Amino acid sequence: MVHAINKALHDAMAEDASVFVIGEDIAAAGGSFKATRGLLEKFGPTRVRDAPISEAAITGVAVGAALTGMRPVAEIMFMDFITLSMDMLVNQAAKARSMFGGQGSVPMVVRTPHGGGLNAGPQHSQCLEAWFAHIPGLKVVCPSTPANAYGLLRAAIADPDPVIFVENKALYAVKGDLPDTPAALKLGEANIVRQGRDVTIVAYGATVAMALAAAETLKQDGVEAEVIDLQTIQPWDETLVLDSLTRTHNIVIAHEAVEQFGVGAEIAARMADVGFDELDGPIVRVGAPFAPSPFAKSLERAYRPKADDIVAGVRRSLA
Amino acid sequence: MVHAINKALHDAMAEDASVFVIGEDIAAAGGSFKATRGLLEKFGPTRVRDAPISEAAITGVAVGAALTGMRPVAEIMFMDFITLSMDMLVNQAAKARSMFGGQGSVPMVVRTPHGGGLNAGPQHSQCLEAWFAHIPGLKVVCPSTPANAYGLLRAAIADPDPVIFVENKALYAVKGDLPDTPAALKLGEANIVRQGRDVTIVAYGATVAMALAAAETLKQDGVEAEVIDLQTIQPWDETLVLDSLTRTHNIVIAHEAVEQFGVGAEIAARMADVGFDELDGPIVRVGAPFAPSPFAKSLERAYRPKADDIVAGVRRSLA
Amino acid sequence: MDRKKIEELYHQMLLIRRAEEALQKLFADGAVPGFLHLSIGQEAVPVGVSSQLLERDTVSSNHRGHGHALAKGVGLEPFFAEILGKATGICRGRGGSMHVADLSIGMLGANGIVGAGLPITTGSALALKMQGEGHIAVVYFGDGALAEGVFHECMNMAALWSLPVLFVCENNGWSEFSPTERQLSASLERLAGAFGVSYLAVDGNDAIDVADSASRLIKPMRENPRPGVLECSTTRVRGHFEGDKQDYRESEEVAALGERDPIRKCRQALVAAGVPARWFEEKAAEIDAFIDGAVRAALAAPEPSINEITRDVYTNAELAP
Amino acid sequence: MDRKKIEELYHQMLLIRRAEEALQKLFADGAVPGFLHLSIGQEAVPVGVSSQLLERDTVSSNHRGHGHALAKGVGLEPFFAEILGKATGICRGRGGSMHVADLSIGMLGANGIVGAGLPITTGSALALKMQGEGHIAVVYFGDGALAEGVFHECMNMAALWSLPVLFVCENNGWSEFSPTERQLSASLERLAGAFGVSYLAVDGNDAIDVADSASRLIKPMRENPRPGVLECSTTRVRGHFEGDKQDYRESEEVAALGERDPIRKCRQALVAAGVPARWFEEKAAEIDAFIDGAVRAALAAPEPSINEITRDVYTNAELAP
Ligand SMILES: Cc1ncc(C[n+]2csc(CCOP(=O)(O)OP(=O)(O)O)c2C)c(N)n1
Ligand SMILES: Cc1ncc(C[n+]2csc(CCOP(=O)(O)OP(=O)(O)O)c2C)c(N)n1
Ligand SMILES: [Mg+2]
Ligand SMILES: [Mg+2]
Repeated sequence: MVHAINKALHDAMAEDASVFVIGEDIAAAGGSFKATRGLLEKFGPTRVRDAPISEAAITGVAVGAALTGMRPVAEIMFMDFITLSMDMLVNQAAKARSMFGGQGSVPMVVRTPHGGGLNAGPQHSQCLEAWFAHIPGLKVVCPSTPANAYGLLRAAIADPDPVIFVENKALYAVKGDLPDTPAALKLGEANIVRQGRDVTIVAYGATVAMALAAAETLKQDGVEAEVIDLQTIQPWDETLVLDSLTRTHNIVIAHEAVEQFGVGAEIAARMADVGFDELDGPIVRVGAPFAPSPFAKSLERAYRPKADDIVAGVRRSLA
Repeated sequence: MVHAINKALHDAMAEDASVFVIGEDIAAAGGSFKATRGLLEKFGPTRVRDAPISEAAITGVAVGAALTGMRPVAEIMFMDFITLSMDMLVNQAAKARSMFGGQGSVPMVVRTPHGGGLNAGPQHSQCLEAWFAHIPGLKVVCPSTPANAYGLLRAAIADPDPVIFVENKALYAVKGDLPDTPAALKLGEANIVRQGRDVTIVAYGATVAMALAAAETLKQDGVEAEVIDLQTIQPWDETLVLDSLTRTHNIVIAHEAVEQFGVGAEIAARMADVGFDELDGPIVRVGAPFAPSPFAKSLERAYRPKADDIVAGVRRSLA
Repeated sequence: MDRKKIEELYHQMLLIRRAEEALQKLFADGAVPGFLHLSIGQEAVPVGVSSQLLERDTVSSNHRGHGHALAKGVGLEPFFAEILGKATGICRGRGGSMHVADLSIGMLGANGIVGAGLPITTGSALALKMQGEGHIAVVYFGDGALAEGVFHECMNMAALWSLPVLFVCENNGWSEFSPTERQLSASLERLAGAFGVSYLAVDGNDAIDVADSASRLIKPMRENPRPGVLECSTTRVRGHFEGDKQDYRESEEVAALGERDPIRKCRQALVAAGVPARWFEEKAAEIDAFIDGAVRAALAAPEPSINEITRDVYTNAELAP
Repeated sequence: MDRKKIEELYHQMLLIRRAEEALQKLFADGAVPGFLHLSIGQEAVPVGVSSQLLERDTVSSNHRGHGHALAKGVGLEPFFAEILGKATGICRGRGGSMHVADLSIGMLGANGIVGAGLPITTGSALALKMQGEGHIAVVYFGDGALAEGVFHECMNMAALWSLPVLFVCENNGWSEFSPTERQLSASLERLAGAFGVSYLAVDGNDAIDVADSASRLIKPMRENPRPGVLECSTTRVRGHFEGDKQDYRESEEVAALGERDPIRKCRQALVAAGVPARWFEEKAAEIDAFIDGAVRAALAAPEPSINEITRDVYTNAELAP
């Protein structure tokens, strides 16, 4: 997937001179995950900026530049470090447009990787997207494939509002051709990646592939699962999810983040309200247990949600 | 309620010499909301410390002091400013015990006021408690009356783990006698403040009184609402809420925070799972709309949830 | 500095002073919602600095930002209307005193978060440098903000990248109810020196000095972008916010503030330059009438409609939940 | 410094060096999960500083913390077991290399967040000062951490409140793949000076110098609490983490690193003091055997049970969801 993100950055910068990238070791080194590789050579140090280890200022610089006619794309090396950027994102970027009475917009993107799989431990594996979805004014996006990573990142950069673009580390290595002229997608639209009549599985990022694998397993007991790739977490595509529920009457939501107070809670809550009459079984969520992401191989493997957990969740919902 | 918080601080400091308070203008000035009034005179500048405007360091100092045998109680003047403390709370305080294999604990409290009512605008009114409830290792508490403010703060200070103690600004002025020897409460326990058979209303902080007012209105159309004061948001008392639902079969959740991805989402999601078979109607949430807290009187008044919104929510759930 | 320029400084300061005195009265009458932080006694700083700014230069401000906004050119009526929470406010009544902004003239906003203007301005300066038209970005902040980590991060970035940022510290000796010496153990001069950023200290109550020093820092920045620090020692005459009785301040200190009144100082310079008493009377009358009209219009304006609450959360409204 | 003391410095440095060389090999063999940041070439700093510490003094560390932990006295077997992710690890395998901690000896943890050790140590120093037994708190951080805002906030607080914090900067000239000059426009000496904090610079590859300078700063701190800064210029021999090919570094630079090897330097001092070759051979053999045993035990230990995952989230387990 990282090649798609890299291409989206190349294409966006080539098309629009107001786009620039800023972050730690993103220029000369091409980024910790190589998402920004080649940008320095192509666009030079003015538009591809290695920053000091100052996450608050990096994010604030993006806010100020966005208010001054640019389209910054900042990288926060690990989502765990975005804890240092919260004022700038939540009190400044998110609110500027509304708080200033619609005078302007803050067209900026913060790209940041979340999730485990590297045994990087409790401070390098967190999935914190639910925080940003709670904040009016921020948009939150999480791709699941090279193709939608490209299309969503292009849309995020073109979007007039601040977007938190969350990239699952375990997906960076996923290969996949891109069409020669890949299209930008629309923010706010989810995608049915598998059709099914018996249960709706809502997922995003790394759990989309798990949900598809789970659907194949379930097929063997005659359960046809519909799998929805949320793509945009805020604003999320409630219409599509509700429409699917009205056909399947059961729903399971899966994400890598901690289950409690995670993104799945909002989707479940909405379906238990506007979708209540459609529900034939309990709404089941699949997520990480209530604990920090542990380091040891055995522990991290058990900690991260798996296709089997989704299968079990579906069975419980249908039971 | 502020008198109860002040008394809890006085009593905790008198009882335990390892308790100290730190924050901005909390000593000489007694705090922006006077919660720390009189502590400097009684306990001196070593234990009652006016800090520079450095929220990250204030919080980090509390973490380090807690790891070194003290029980710091830090004040973050407005919850909006806790955006500057997130690394210390989320990556350090929350994780230290688990990440170090249970070697020690981080007995600290961060007191911070949330909510509107002062026309303080978008950066001085936010309710961000849902963020902390999503983070394993943190406890989150929000009192609704002078009596439980005292008992919960004493429990938070005595607790071995980091506690985010959220005080609703609009409640500070609420009067109410305290018993001469008020008792500490147990964290993690909710409280049924009104019994009823027809619907469960879960609230915390400022919405508890609104829920009680709503219950009186509903009584007139013969609807008997049971009102639960959550008191502790993380870990929350799922057992009590579920038990109430099994008697009322309908549930409405109300908080001042933005509805989307708020605390109510988790409660709704759990009830739509473990409580599914008990539900006779949609789970309705009442919260602030998806927008920053606006400044103008007319706007803030309309923005904040009211008893009537809870009444309407209950009617919709029972319809 | 020639007399016309000084007259303009006087005019601007008096306008800000009278506007804040009007707000003070409106607050006492209960017409101003929320917190009100007045900059009475500090007018020379924004007026002196703004006299050196171009329309496309940007400024960001803090909680005590009325002077910064008016000096940059925010209209008086939308200014009052905003602070009164009216539909005709510059921010449609959604922001209030702590969020007055006018993006059309590069006023990037007052701010409720101490220190938050620093990175915003640093980013604005980066954008202006990339746009290459010789514009600069100014951030006004108080002595209290010097304790925030972003100050350090931004000084470093601005110096490292030679960004055209003017850091204007309004040092009034107080952070809320605490004197600076209980808040900060460093001097701004030595901090600026540590980053190799040029620094000037000035009597922040002398608009002419402020203007001269600002121009000494700004002129070279336009040719050859780089940061500068201007530390203005000034006087907070009122409480931290309206309603603060200032019982924590020595009465002598408060009494002595009048001595340092920037407007009086400027008037003395004008008198010395031969400006007749009549000019001052006419100026005062003109400004009072101007403010009167603006206040009256703002008071008469309607409160915002509640349908406005969820407006502008996103630019593309169709995406709002 | 007397010969016995120097022998002890040598012993500690060699122990850390061999332990990290063992980790380097284990990593190459795929036995180490996650990121591994080695401090080879930097051993003199923690060894010199720790030679001046008492058990109840506290230290906090960063991502490159193996030396800091071992020098403070973390046991070798629980150390290896942690980094290998085993049940017998000092943190039961939940933290790994970036989170080695031993609260029982005041080792408050390595840290995955650059700069995070600074406020934790400042708070630890506040606690130690309140406890009044003359203990101090040490924080080890790299030159890259100087750009984080918390550095500024903590220098200010430590100076303002006269806290017994020793700020030990391991300046190895690199932050990941970027040289310091592209990261920082200030000198630590001038920053310390701005806060009036005493500062000493030392050759961070000379354990004797480090020990002497540390003691010059620490001794007075115990009597009369106040902060100090010790800047140690040192050498990162390996990549930022294992697997980093360092293609961004001049081969000359890398080649020259051997010249500055702190262990060689210390050995020369001992030889000059008349320590015979045999002593070095015995020492090496002793340490190799010690490490061998610890590594073998750690490798043989079981992985943690998955029932451990939700353990210790709260101290009072009955509250866990
Ligand atoms: C991050 C943050 N912390 C604390 C506050 C509360 N607060 C508002 S103004 C102020 C004092 C600011 O002092 P200074 O920067 O000197 O400005 P002055 O009020 O003196 O003009 C404080 C602590 C805030 N608004 N934001
Ligand atoms: C807050 C934060 N930002 C970025 C990183 C990623 N990171 C880890 S180490 C490092 C470089 C640190 O350099 P320095 O402090 O000089 O330590 P050194 O590696 O040279 O020992 C960076 C940027 C991090 N771990 N935490
Ligand atoms: Mg001040
Ligand atoms: Mg370094």
